[in-house]
Amino acid sequence: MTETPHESAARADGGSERVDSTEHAARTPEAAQPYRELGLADDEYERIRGILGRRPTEAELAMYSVMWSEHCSYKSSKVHLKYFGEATTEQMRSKMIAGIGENAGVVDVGDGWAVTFKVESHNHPSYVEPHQGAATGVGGIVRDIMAMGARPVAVADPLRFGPAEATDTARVLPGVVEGIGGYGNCLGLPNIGGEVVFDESYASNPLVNAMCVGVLKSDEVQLAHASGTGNKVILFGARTGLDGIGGVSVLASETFSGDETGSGRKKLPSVQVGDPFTEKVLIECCLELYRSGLVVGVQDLGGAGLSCATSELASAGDGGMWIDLDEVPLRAEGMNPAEILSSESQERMCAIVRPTDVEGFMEVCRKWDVTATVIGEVTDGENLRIDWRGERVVDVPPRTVADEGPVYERPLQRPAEQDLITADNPDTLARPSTAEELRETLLRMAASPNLCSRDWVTSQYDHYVRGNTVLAQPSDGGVLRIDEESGRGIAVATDCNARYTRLDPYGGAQLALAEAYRNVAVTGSKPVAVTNCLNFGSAEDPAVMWQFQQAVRGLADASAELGIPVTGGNVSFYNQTGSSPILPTPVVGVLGVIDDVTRRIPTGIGAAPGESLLLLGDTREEFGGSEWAGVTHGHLGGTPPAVDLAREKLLGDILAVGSRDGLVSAAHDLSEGGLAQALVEMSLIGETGARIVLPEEADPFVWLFSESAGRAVVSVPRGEELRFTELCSARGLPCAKIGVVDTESQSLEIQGVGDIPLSELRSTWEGTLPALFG
Amino acid sequence: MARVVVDVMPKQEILDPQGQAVANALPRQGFEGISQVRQGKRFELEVADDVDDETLAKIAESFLANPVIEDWAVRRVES
Amino acid sequence: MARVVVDVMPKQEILDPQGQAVANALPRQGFEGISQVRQGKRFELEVADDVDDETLAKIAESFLANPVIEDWAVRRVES
Amino acid sequence: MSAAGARIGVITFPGSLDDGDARRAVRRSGASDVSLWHADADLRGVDAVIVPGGFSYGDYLRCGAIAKFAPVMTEVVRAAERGMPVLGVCNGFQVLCEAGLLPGVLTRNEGLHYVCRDQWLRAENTTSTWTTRYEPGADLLIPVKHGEGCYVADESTLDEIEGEGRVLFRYVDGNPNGSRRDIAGITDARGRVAGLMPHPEHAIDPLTGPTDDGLGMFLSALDTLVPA
Ligand SMILES: Nc1ncnc2c1ncn2[C@@H]1O[C@H](COP(=O)(O)OP(=O)(O)O)[C@@H](O)[C@H]1O
Ligand SMILES: [Mg+2]
Repeated sequence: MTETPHESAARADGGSERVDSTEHAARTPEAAQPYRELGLADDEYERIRGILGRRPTEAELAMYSVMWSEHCSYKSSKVHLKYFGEATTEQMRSKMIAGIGENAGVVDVGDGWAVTFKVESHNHPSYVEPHQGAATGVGGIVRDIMAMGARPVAVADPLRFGPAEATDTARVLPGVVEGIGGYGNCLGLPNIGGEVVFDESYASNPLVNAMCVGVLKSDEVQLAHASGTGNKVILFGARTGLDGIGGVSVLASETFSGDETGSGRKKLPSVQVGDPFTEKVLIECCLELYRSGLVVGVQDLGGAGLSCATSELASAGDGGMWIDLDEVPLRAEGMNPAEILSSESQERMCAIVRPTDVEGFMEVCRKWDVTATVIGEVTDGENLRIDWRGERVVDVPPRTVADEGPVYERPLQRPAEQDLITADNPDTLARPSTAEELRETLLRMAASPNLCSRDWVTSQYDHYVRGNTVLAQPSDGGVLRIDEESGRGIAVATDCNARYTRLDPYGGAQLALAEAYRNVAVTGSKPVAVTNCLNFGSAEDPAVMWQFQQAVRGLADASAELGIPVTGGNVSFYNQTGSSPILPTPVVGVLGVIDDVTRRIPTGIGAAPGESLLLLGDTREEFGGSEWAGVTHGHLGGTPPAVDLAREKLLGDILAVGSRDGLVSAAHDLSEGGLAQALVEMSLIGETGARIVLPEEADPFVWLFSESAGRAVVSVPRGEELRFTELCSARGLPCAKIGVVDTESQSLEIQGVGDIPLSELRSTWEGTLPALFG
Repeated sequence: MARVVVDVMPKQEILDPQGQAVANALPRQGFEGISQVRQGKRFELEVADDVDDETLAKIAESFLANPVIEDWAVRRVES
Repeated sequence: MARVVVDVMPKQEILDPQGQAVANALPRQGFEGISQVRQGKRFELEVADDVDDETLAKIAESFLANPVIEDWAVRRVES
Repeated sequence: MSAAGARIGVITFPGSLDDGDARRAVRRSGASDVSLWHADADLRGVDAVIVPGGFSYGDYLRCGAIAKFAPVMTEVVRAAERGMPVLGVCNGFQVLCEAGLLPGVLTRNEGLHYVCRDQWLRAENTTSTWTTRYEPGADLLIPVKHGEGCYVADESTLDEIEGEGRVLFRYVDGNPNGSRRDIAGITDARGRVAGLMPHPEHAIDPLTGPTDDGLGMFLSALDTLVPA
């Protein structure tokens, strides 16, 4: 009998199926396989055949195809990401316990404590099903943090949406916020920061990035490796179902014909539904397992499910691994090996456990009512071998799946239009000049979707749970206490102004880092490490690849100059609508440390009457990519503000001293919207008025709305002003008194602009999102 | 005026944590013999007579349910 | 095995903000003629044949619904 | 008995979230905290019980609907009948209502969104076990954080609660969830079992909460448990 493609792809049905075993595959070399539909290129498929010396089985094909996908293999980004490592000096590495390559970076933060943090994207699922897409995004990043041995202690959510007024944004945004809140709140993780940005380019491609921060003792780091022959592989958490199988379901179609008309289970949903309760229990269960020393290695199940977990554990280990797929607890009937291996069902983890500890492991799982099953063991062979119904369906060198995937040096090209964009600078745009015009501009900007209050979003997130949140939204950075005895704490902030990155991907990425650094610094914390989530368009678009390469270089160079390492990150390509890519959006997260959280600096003014407001840094005429140009002229062109990392560092140092010595009672960095926006926020957050005086030589418009980097406004107690200004001048940081806090007045009074009652400012700033989203 | 019921249920292959929670809790309360529970939503609409079935289907498909993860059914009932 | 459906709806006199939100949103999406919407829950249970109606009523009354605010109805359906 | 001699139990269900915070608040007030596990029908000899916030068992069906069947809750109901002070915060309030220790039910917030914010409350009943430290009419600032905190009961029940002075706290300066008559917390007829949606355990230190206005609830209970 000759094999037809249809027969060779036969699926499990009603028990009368034939298994596509390795033996069967060896006997049927010519069977056609739908590798292209699974996203593999011709030469990639040939390489797999070369590695195995035969055609892959269906299960192997499923494994290679997901593991060699862009998302899992970083095949287009690898050659560029290397640069992060090259830019990291030994000095920067000294506090790094785990870095790029692990599930998440781990940083020593002193007193025996370590912190792990990471951002991941869940962009596409969140467009299809905003609530569940966003929820499972949070779930996934939390498991990454758990896999490092840490207790997750906080989340943050950098978000990007299409225009605020668009009907589709009214569908996507509320669902995303509900999903993030629903999942994070139910896990008991305070949400301590994030971003909400609107731009046309995200209209059919919102960005839902989720960050998680975890804390552990520095000697408690868990690693994802399978070592010790005879050790058991235990899958625990939720059962494995048919959701999140997406593309692999083409393998399930008996009548697969290479087009979209096949029947069977072809249209399995690629979206998963999250179960935060199961994840919460899984967190507690994992922590108890770690505490009891019952785990040799551990890995979360995320993208690519068991394929990823088993191959990565085995690849990082010192032997092989054998898995019996019949042992995997399933939620659906009739799942075939490819489906079981590819399922992205949520809330699952995989552990390597010594045989003598299996009973203890199960005991802890029973206590938490967590399903746990021994599905295989570590072997002394080389290969990852997987059996199903007594037949071998996978027999592969795990490294070829997990680590030795294809690597591409994609063509990159600075697009010619880049020069046109640079030339189109904002100098000729009409500017406000009279007091009325300035006042109107200030209010219009405060109400604009990108600058208005985020309270509609953040009030849906619990930021109190666990009782250690010292600062959260709307302050620049979130600050958490990690040790109740010593008061030691950490700070995090995420930032990216993608308008800047569009104008100059190198400088824009540096500005993103500079802003996140500054946001951590204004809380009084010392920045110590960087993570990122690099959201870009198609990797096959040379202009996009150029943006990507520039952004990576910019970020790596800047972190070297600031002396803080990039400890990890995430890449998301193919964010585009048709052939239009999103604005290049390298979201940067910075982690900081504060020795004593009682010294944290809040954003709002009003601690004491009569305090001085000082502007730190230099204000230049810089409007390229500014919010002012965007809001009032719909303009994006020119060059972004200049980068001065030495200045950022100096500013950070001064703020740290200010916090330590009690010289600063409030601080806010200047970013989008410039000084005007910062003053609006400091007054409203502190529920206190202020009187601002323009420097004599200043152009009021430039002074109020320019977005020069490296600046902050601080409020300084009366008795400390001299000490503080002397500190600044000794260190060479420009520092100018711009006004006073007025605890009596309920208005923001700006010379040359007028007197704006806080009530008016408040309704302007707070009204926008509720009016749009209900 | 007609009364219309729209049932929205999680798709069979999609995880249904709500239904699962109920199923797990029943035996603990002494109720045996219930092997599976799925939980969905039920909408009751008061609908003007000129609203046709096609419109109702569109409301269910595009608004009350997300067909990526949910199935729906519309029926007119006596009110 | 029988399939049992339990419908749980907010009592008529109880405010139903979810249903109301749907009712308010429909005209904005261009759907006219729907004057009232109430949103409740639908449970589908797979039940062993020896589970009697009384038991099902008890499950609905004591567990699936909170009778302070919700009405319920149980029915066996073809599966 | 010294204050530290008072032992206050805090229940942990799977899905409890503010249990650690409740225990911290108990310690801050000077009592000792005792962890109680949902599956144990055992109150470990405590003098009072707190049912904390969170999403017990996921709260997928209805808040508190599954937790009321936990073995530990059977003991709590029994102890409450004997007069043991019981406090339910947020999810704990929902559990106590479902368990029948307090009347009414908490439903989906009228605005349909989960709300986390600092909320002004007015202290009304200041004679219950959990509120003696407050001045009648005092304004307190305490966080709320919940999606289902809209207190609902039929009119006659509401009239009865009001008539007997059993409203502990009312929302002022904005009602976050549409609660009938702005009710934020109530007590049982004896003034020993209390439930509220706001989180006093998150207002024990201005470093981590808006105020320390919540500490009074724990100190009040101690006054009863440890007579001067
Ligand atoms: N999606 C979000 N989730 C949580 N917090 C957010 C979110 N978006 C914004 N925030 C918070 O709101 C505040 C203002 O945000 P933003 O204007 O982006 O800050 P900045 O300009 O200082 O980076 C910050 O505290 C930020 O962390
Ligand atoms: Mg900032």
